[in-house]
Amino acid sequence: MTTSKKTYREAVKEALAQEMARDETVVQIGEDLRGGQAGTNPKLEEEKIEAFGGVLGVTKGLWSEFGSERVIDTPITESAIIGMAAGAALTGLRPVAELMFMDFFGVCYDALYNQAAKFRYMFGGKARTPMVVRGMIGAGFSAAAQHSQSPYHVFASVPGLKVVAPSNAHDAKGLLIQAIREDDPVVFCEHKTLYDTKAEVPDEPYSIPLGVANYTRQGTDVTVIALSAMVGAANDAADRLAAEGISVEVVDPRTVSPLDEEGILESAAATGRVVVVDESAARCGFGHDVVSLIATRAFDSLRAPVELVTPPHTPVPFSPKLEKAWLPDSARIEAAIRKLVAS
Amino acid sequence: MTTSKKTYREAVKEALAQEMARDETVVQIGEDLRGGQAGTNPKLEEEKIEAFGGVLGVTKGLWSEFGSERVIDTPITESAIIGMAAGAALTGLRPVAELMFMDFFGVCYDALYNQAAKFRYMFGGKARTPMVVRGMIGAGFSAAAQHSQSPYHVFASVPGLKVVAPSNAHDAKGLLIQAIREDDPVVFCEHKTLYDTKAEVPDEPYSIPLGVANYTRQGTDVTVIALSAMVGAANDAADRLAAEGISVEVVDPRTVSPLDEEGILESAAATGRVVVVDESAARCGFGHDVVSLIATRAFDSLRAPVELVTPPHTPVPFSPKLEKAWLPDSARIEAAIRKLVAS
Amino acid sequence: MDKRALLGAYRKMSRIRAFEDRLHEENATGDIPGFIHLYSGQEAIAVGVCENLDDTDHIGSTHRGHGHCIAKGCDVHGMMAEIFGKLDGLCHGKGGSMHIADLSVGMLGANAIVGGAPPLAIGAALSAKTLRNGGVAASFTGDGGSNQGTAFEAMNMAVVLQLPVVFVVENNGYGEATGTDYAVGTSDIAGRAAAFGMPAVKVDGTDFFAVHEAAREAVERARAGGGPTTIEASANRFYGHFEGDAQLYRTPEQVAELRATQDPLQIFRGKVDRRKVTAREFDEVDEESRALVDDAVAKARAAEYPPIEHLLTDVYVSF
Amino acid sequence: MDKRALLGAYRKMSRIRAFEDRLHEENATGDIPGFIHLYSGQEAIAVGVCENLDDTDHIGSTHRGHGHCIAKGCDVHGMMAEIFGKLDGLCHGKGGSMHIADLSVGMLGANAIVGGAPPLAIGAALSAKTLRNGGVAASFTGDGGSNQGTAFEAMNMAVVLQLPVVFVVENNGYGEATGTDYAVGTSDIAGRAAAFGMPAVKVDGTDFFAVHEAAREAVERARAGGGPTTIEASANRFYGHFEGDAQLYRTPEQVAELRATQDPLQIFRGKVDRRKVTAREFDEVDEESRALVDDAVAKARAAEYPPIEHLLTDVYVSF
Ligand SMILES: Cc1ncc(C[n+]2csc(CCOP(=O)(O)OP(=O)(O)O)c2C)c(N)n1
Ligand SMILES: Cc1ncc(C[n+]2csc(CCOP(=O)(O)OP(=O)(O)O)c2C)c(N)n1
Ligand SMILES: [Mg+2]
Ligand SMILES: [Mg+2]
Repeated sequence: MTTSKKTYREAVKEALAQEMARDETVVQIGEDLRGGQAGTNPKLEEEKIEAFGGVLGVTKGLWSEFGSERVIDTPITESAIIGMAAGAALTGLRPVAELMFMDFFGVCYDALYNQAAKFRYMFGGKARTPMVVRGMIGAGFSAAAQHSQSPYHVFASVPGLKVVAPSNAHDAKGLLIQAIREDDPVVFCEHKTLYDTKAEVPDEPYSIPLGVANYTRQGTDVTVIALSAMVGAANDAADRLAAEGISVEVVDPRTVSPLDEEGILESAAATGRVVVVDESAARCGFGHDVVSLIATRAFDSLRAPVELVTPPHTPVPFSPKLEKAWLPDSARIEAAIRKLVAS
Repeated sequence: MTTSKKTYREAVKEALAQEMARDETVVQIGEDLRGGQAGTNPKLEEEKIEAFGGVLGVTKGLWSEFGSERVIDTPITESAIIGMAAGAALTGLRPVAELMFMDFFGVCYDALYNQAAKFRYMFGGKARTPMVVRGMIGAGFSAAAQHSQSPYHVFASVPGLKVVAPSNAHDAKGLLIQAIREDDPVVFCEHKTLYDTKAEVPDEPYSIPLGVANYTRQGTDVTVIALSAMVGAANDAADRLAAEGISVEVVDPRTVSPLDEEGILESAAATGRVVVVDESAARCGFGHDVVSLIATRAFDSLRAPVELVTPPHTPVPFSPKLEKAWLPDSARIEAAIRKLVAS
Repeated sequence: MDKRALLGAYRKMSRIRAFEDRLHEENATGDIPGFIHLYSGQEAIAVGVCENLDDTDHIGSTHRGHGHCIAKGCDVHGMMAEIFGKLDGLCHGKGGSMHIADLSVGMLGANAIVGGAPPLAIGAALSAKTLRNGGVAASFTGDGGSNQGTAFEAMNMAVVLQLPVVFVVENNGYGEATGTDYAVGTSDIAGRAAAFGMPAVKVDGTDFFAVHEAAREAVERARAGGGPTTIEASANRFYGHFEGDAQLYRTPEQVAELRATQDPLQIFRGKVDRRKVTAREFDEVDEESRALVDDAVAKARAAEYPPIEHLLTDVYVSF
Repeated sequence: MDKRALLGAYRKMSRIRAFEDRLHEENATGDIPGFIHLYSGQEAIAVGVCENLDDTDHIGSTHRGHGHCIAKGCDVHGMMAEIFGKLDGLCHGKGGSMHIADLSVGMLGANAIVGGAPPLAIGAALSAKTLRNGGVAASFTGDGGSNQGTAFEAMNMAVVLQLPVVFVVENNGYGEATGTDYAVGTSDIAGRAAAFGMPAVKVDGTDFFAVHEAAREAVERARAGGGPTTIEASANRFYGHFEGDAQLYRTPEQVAELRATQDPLQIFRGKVDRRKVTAREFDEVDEESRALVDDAVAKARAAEYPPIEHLLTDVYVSF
């Protein structure tokens, strides 16, 4: 299998393109996935150029390859986008709907959480709703309070939804391919600050199963559980501490739901000292879920209380310095590790 | 101060009526709060009778007392209801918006979580958004998957929102009066199975501060943290165990946000054995938040891992027996307490 | 329409009526869990639309879904068992009245969220268009639901993508206890839909033939690639909003009058030439319907509740 | 309009233009955090509407909010400092371009959620109606935002409650990179609004006087208890959707042509009798505007960032 260096953005696009090529029922639905329709530049149509290709260029190239029937630009109308995807998934398509910024779930959440997520159960197992909702999460872009959130904890609390949040280009491709192949609705969270990060990524299609954590680094003193952009921050902290002989294990659950409970518990039990880092929320977030898991199921192995590192209980501020202070970073993770090691 | 036996329903209504009488800027907004407009029965208007007075009769009497300008019936249009309430709260009113079933937040969540909750912060402290969103939560009515949820964990994860979930008529009145007087947006969760429960409730207006837990029962062996309808279940279990000499403390946080962390930690530290009971979610719920709080901040006092009792990770099933099995009950709480005592 | 078709349509209407009238009685026994919203009085709408559809076509429905289910071909026994919360139910007891679904006949589920169906229906229409299988989708919404943002968004999307979908708005005069003339700012639901850029018509929803013809045109246009249509069909609900509604917003005399003059089944009978279908033949259909429902109730009552283990199944296809 | 009023209106348009043109340059330096959406080309709409409003009236805005802010009287220095993320900003650096607000002048905030404003604006209108203070609210939305369910719901609610509100839809031909004629199923936004049961007009949004007159009528009607109005105003944005947009959906020649022929400031000048306001007087206003913006940029650049402690303040009034 050949591989090449690809950005996270390219990895996502490649996953979409390869699944579309493989399966005719995969369609893309969203705003400006192509862009330029009813625009005044005739060349776009003639020369098959996407005017946008997604607001940050992630889907650029899909329309020119697969055409308007499979790359469906919509009005700005998220309730209809997600609801339409849900209805289409019930009836033979395998839609991938783009929400652009996950923060927008507030205008269309019913279609996801009360409809798509619940069909199978409410209908006694007689329905399948194979759909993916893709969107950006995360702070770090000065995009302010309504464009910087990471609400995967909200989605993960919904029975019927699966939730994925890859931390690197390699996982992004493999997990997205798997997400599209799932027969359940999946929310796929792309961290906007990761789009330009690169990794060695196989060129061929491959899939990574949901619910399998990745030990991004093995260690013996402290376990750090971190997701999405926090994985990089955790590894940075671990790098620095390694020089001092502190051995840190960094576990990336990769999927919020299903959660690889055993994978997490194993590492927690082995080190007995755990830092949980999470960008989602200071209250009722994914971090609390993981702390709770460990505290209820690995209690006897714990040598110190779990350290939970989250943003404060505030909206994401705009001003860069405040935003930087808001976001958990490798310094805070390092401090938490040091505290545990000292305890 | 005179008191009388009132149902939870009556307590809620009394709080609404007394605050409307006290403060002219308090208005009610929702669907069929009155009912009967443009209906064909002329008597209603003439004789000032509400056709509905809320779908379960909670607001009956308000329109006849305060008129159409302050008890505002709307179309079925929750995005406009919550958004309108938010805009009105910014500009001089103190609206109470009814969402009927909290499950409906999916069609209007943006107005609550991206708008109302964030104004003050995004605007640098220059705005106030004094509004209450009232609605029913909870399973137990065979209302099935879309009318039985308790999504207070979702609201509590949002900085800027306050979240209240009273467990009895007395608290319902005092907390609702306080919620209306708050200058921040408050989500007020009324458990539908509690409406007909009664308590001794003062007739005069009174308020209960948000963020103060209620020790509904003092005990020394085990602490149970329970909210809303779970408080009754916890006390039932405690009653049974008391006969065996097991002394259970039942702490009702009453408000999910702010959370009385000290009140919870104090009891947890005192008993060292804690059961957390929560109806919200099996993943990333309020229960996990409380377990995480205790595990990170009262770790050294714990004599055994915290027991977390939640529904399973499934939608709420319709069929009564399944629903009963879904809902945490006093038997499961009792079992969790026994397990802790035995440990 | 030939005799078979006439009797076929009448049979569905008759079954809906028998089903709902019987549920009204059964509900009074206290044995039916949860909320029940009855469709009696609106039968001509569901049947008038669905007689133009086949199993590869899809419909999205509402909280008041029994009529749509029967019209689309759901099994009456399975429906009744579902409403009683039994294992034999179409959803094995997990859904109940507000979530009855049968994808095998194209019924995408009753829906307890007002305005839930239109986005789902355009999704089914998108499938049909993309898979080029000639399918059509219909979305049922009430007058009250017609004010939801989801309904408006679905309409605009359907026009933009020229989806094969029919938006059926059942105007029964009320959303819960609130009159349409209050809640719909323009009282002209069809006119509002037309302004979204699609053909929209108003029909008398008590008249099967009027609905059937309007739906025929709309479905044909959709199948031919002509895009969406809205049909505003007016009829009355004979019962309260839900079982237990005291209906203070209208008088008992008014309801009696509606039952006497606006009954879609009587109107159907009145429009069919006696030489084509006799009163007796109609009566036989009604008797059959009642017998069918009797049997369904008896079996539903006797049936088992789902075993507790089912609580945990069917959340995911795989997890 | 007398000379003072004319110059007052022109001054606002001129300030918006100077502000946005300058931001375009400043953004290129890389010193402005986050996303910036410029309003140049649409000045006559914000100003034409807001010249009919005073501080007790409210407006809701969009992601493209700078023009609305200036038109409603927000302090230009405070805006600029906000956009640079500084402590002196109108929101003390916590909001940024997409959240500039100043409730003291009735500006309810730019809004990063498309379709966010209409529900908020009807809320302000409800306050005015309930408190009987004679206030009016205006909601600004784009052509793209006009397809959101929130916008439709707000319209229906405003009609039902006869709220004093004006829905201003700024049709600039695009929502991001997608043309209005694609995204709005009917290409007639005003017609769609009219079908909700309110007066709705189309105006040339490059012509201040046309907008001003339409808004005057709408605001008067609203103040007099006559309920809502929709104004669809068409104009062009001279820059990309956001700074950084390559604008592939139109050609540079087309943009140049728009700037040459559809400039609201030039059109304003052209419509004013030279004997009332001279070219020189207009030029002076433009110079003043540039000087004001120069000063605002200099001060904003020199200003402090908010101290880290501010991270935790202003989440709640009390907690
Ligand atoms: C989003 C949402 N809001 C409110 C409700 C409560 N509700 C259930 S049915 C109903 C009335 C619906 O009226 P209409 O659409 O006219 O349908 P009808 O009941 O007349 O068939 C309401 C308000 C709901 N189920 N979902
Ligand atoms: C709910 C939501 N969906 C999508 C977006 C992304 N977005 C920001 S501006 C915009 C285009 C808006 O177009 P229009 O309403 O015409 O306003 P214009 O940009 O032309 O001023 C989009 C899609 C958003 N911010 N919010
Ligand atoms: Mg109705
Ligand atoms: Mg636009």
